[in-house]
Amino acid sequence: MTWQEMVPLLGQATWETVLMVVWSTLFTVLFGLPLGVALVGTSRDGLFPSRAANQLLSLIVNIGRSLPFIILMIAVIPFTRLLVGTTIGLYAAIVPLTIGAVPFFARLVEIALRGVSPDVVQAAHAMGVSRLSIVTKVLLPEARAALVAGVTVTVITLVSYSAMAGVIGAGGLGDLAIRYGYQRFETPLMIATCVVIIILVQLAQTLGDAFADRLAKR
Amino acid sequence: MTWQEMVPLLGQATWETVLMVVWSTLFTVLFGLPLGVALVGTSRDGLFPSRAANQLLSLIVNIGRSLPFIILMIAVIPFTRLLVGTTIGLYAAIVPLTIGAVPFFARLVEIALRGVSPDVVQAAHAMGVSRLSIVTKVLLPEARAALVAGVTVTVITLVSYSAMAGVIGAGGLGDLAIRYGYQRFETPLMIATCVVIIILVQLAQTLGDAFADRLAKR
Amino acid sequence: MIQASGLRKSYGSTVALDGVDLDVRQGEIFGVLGQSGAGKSTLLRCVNLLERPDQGTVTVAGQEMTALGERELRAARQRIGMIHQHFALLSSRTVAGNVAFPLEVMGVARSERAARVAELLDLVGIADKADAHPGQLSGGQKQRVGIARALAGNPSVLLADEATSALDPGTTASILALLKRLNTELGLTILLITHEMNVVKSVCDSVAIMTGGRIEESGPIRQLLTTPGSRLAAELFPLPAPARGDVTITFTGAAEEPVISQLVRKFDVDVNILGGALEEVAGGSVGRLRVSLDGAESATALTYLRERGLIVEVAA
Amino acid sequence: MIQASGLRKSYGSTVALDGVDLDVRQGEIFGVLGQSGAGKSTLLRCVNLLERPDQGTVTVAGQEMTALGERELRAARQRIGMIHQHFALLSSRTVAGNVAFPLEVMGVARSERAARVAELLDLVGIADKADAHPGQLSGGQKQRVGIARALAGNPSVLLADEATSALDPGTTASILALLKRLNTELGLTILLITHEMNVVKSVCDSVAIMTGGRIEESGPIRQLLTTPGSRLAAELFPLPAPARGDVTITFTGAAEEPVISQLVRKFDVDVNILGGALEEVAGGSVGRLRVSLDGAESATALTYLRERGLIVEVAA
Amino acid sequence: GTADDTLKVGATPTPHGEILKYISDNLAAKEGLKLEIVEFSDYVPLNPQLQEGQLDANYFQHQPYLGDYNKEKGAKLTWVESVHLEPLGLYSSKVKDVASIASGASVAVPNDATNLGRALKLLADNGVITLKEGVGTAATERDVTANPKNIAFKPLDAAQLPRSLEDVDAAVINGNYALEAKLNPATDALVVEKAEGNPYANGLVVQDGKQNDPLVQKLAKLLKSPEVKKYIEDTYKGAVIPA
Ligand SMILES: Nc1ncnc2c1ncn2[C@@H]1O[C@H](COP(=O)(O)OP(=O)(O)OP(=O)(O)O)[C@@H](O)[C@H]1O
Ligand SMILES: Nc1ncnc2c1ncn2[C@@H]1O[C@H](COP(=O)(O)OP(=O)(O)OP(=O)(O)O)[C@@H](O)[C@H]1O
Ligand SMILES: [Mg+2]
Ligand SMILES: [Mg+2]
Repeated sequence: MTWQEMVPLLGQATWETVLMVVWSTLFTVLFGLPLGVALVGTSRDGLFPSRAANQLLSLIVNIGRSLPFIILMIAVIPFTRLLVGTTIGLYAAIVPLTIGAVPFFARLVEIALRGVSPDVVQAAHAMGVSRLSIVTKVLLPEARAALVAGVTVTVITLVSYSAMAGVIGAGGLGDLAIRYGYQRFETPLMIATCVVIIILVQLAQTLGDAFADRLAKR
Repeated sequence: MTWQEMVPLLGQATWETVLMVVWSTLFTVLFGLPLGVALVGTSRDGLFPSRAANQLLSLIVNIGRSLPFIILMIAVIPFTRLLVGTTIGLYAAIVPLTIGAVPFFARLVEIALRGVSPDVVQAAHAMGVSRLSIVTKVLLPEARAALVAGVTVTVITLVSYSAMAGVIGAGGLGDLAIRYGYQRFETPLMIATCVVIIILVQLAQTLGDAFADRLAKR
Repeated sequence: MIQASGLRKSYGSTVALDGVDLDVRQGEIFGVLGQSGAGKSTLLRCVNLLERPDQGTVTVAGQEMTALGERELRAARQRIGMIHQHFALLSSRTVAGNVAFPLEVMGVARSERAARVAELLDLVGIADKADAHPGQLSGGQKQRVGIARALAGNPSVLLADEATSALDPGTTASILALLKRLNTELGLTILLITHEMNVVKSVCDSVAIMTGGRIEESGPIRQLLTTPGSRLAAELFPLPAPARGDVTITFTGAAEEPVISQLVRKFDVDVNILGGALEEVAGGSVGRLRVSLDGAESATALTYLRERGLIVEVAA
Repeated sequence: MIQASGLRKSYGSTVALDGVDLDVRQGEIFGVLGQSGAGKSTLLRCVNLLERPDQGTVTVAGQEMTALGERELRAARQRIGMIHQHFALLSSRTVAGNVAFPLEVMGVARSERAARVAELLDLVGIADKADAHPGQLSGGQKQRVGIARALAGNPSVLLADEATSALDPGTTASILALLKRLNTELGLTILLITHEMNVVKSVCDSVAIMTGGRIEESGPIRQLLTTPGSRLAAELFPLPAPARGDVTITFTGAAEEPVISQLVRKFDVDVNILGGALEEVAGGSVGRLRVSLDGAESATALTYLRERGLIVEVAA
Repeated sequence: GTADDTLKVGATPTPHGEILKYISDNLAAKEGLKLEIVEFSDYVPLNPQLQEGQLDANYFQHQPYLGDYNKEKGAKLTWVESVHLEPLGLYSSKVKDVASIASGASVAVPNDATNLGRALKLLADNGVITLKEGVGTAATERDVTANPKNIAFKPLDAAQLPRSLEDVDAAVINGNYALEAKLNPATDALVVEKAEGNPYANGLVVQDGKQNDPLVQKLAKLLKSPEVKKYIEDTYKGAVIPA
């Protein structure tokens, strides 16, 4: 394959990956944040302790985390159709990507929130702050540097997951690498694709780090 | 497929998954822990600050994290052959699984170590503790609850990754679910397999949580 | 204002509170003294139910805290300011943001908040650090942020856990003056833990000493001072160990005349002041002096002093 | 033992140290006083180079710390104990494990370590908490673990940042006695920051007062006490604001006789003690009394006192 | 379809996608046909997608697979036209002919549902093993009734097979993957599937009732056209053969 042939393929795939990752990151944060908060909140020393709820949430998260992504993708097809109206293509891929990444991000949120000093939470209790406000005004702001780091880690995970979205015809860089590089033995294109992936990811990491750094300065 | 046929398939696959996950978790921790320490250590306010080293490590980690796992698997084939003598089967799968999980775990180690209070590290400096001892005697022990949580998250990630090891003939539960359930539409076997996966994972989570809890009690 | 009765609290096998009764009256400044580990912080934290006592009840401003639902408890806590022993500042907020926090929670409007925060930071003397983050503050500066935050919501009760322990005497004095002013002008009731006798002497109306989870002695200061053998008196006015025959004179604020010089003038006795201190406490000149009396009429002199209302103890 | 010269340190636009010179002699206990934010902690942290000064040099035990390589710096730090303002205990270790930590680092054998740890915990009075984790301790208990840890390695220099601020007077006294004993028996040099005048009075040989990153006044205590107008004297022996004509008498430890009674006996004058304190400081009986003199021979009496070596100031 | 003259066809990339693209670029316009090609890197969703009407047609499977699918899922998908065969071949870098395969040898086979049964059948047809009567395409390792050479089967991802040649004694490889890996089915294979009477030809499939749709018929005609035949022969050099 010549460069002239590669460039449009790469361009197209890059755009697809960016679209998939940006959208699914957005939704992942939207749903994963509350889920992570709920995981911490329902734990034994949390704000809303409930053993039953905690174990249920943990089960759901683990199901999402451990099932092979391909199985997950198929399992959520009816749901995807309901939401997007189709089960193939880029936008249909956002649904399983989000569903796959939400439990992952939720665990990272959990780890981040556990890092918040219990002293500060207690001080908020002493002020008569409601439990919801403790979440929004204490836990999340105090953990924000770790949360941003978690988003970065998730973005990169989504780039990796998005490779598998080729299964439902969503395209993207990972799919390009698999179809050409792996299945067609087009090593130069595979390498080129991987380089683009790495550049994208480094970009995301640099942005994320810079942002987390700014927040971490106390 | 009847139950009589399913049970031996499931038993075999469970054993394969357990083998793969246990071995690759072991190696992942072995290599990921130092890598994570190096990531934190070389950062700006770390113990061995070095911008160049930090960026290099971060690049390596991100490459490992973002490349589609299948691509990673074939990219490391020569290396696998060198180590295991073959590139197919269960033991050959441990190499790419480990290589895929090490950067992931390293990031979790990084997040865990960043949670250690800088006061304590300073106190160790004041005692004239060497930087290596600060790592082994202060950072790692202080972060141990978060580290154990990180290992749990990694184990579960490895269960999910191991599904893809079917590509190189390693077997396992994920592969069973994909080959029978997904490719042959044998829904009952797929469901049974997923249930076994979830049970395994919940077991790992419960053990991990209990252990982390014991460590977190201060 | 604050009543506690029969409070018990254990952590595993450690009994932190072992049956504590407490009565802090409205508008009073009540000091809690006691050895490290005596249960002072635990007691304080039981008042606003940060720690739920195993047994016993706590009533604040007529509300039985131990019986409140979550909602009312929150409302009650908003009227109780607390200064934490380890500051517990939000590291994600600036100094000003920390002080504004309780106001935000109470729904105070933004502009009003800013004005109140500026005023408070000024009162505790860290207006110049308004935009700094807690990590950039010295120990005493952090403590002052904690004080400002506790006062922000105009509480009617203030719980202070070693609120001035990280402050130098000058800053301590100005903070105490502030607390005293809020106490007299606005009737703020204060329950404070302290190890500093100066703090007790300069602001407290009443005081309790805790030992091993129990209150050993408590009451209005001047009353405790006049109680012979009181541990509080010994704590407040420490004296060197007496030699045999040394005399300890406790001034309770009653005798304003020059007693010592009258003693020397009236009797054949030499008075040598060995140590001690006299101070303004709770409105009267109070203190203890250790003296040695030398001369023929020593015994008569002592009787004279006792007649003047002073407490005189002779070391055996 | 510790020399610092020309130390400067800024954090952004905040100048924490603004040219500090310090000379702590071998075997001395040196106190640093000063307002919150004056730069005391920063100074202390510059001594063992936890904070590298922007300018200036620090020498400890003849070694220029600022010039050492990492290896030597570590070795030097092992001979310097430090008590941190915020304790900085390892939450993953028990109390005993925390105290054992510096010993482990120095390579002390396990059995020896256990014995030493037990001894230290006993000395600071928390032997019963040996197996507790820091999160289960009260503030003062944490501080005592920090003290035990700082002393574990038998350091030759001790840096103490408000080491007794969270301790009650009784515990403080026993810790100070411990430090004093180590000082006299083993020649331990101690640089300590404190806000408590009692601490200065009971253990310090020399003292410095910091303001705004500079040392305002420093020297041996007894010398500072005899310096009229000394801020230190005023800090150590605070007196009520004088009325016109009130007399302040400073005892420097020279006059051991019963001066006040001799005054009354010798002159036609009534002495009323308004306030003040007399204590054993740095070995002599020292203090300040505020008195009012009444009578015909007041002026003569003052001259008499001055002749006896006392410092007499009359408020105008 | 989205517009009146457009067919949405799902396909796996090689050679199906490439053949469709050749038609779309060179032949379709003349027939008044527009193709929207949706490539799937994994073939499994293609039938469900067709069944749900997300696709107008698909082109990736052979008739036995279609039969199994219709049976498993109770679906009504219909075969329109056979297009090409990707003959499986047995390759080895260790031995020169089937007979030399040693006892206890390892043989890599595709691990996916369609190809595993075919690979086993290839081995059975060449006398290496015996399969249970009438298992058809669904045969797995468990259906092997006689294995005189005691061969160890290594099921791998189809695309992985050429890469495994160094690690096994022989591998059954799909024609297209062999070609991509620079193996020539005509010269390098020990044995190859025969084209005649082979049920495994890949072809065009639509929902039942759509087989007579004019657009579908147009596509079917183009797939069987001499131009396409020539394209296949020139491009795939024996790894893919017109059916
Ligand atoms: N990391 C930092 N970043 C910015 N400013 C700092 C930092 N550390 C200290 N400062 C500032 O430097 C000044 C001196 O601080 P230092 O901690 O030495 O005071 P201190 O005398 O110990 O006070 P305290 O008695 O309150 O503990 C303070 O104004 C403080 O705000
Ligand atoms: N979370 C806990 N777990 C176990 N024991 C605890 C806990 N909190 C406090 N204690 C124990 O309870 C006792 C009382 O603690 P408390 O903090 O009330 O003491 P305190 O009087 O405030 O002491 P200090 O003056 O040192 O702050 C101590 O012996 C302490 O070790
Ligand atoms: Mg306390
Ligand atoms: Mg300080």
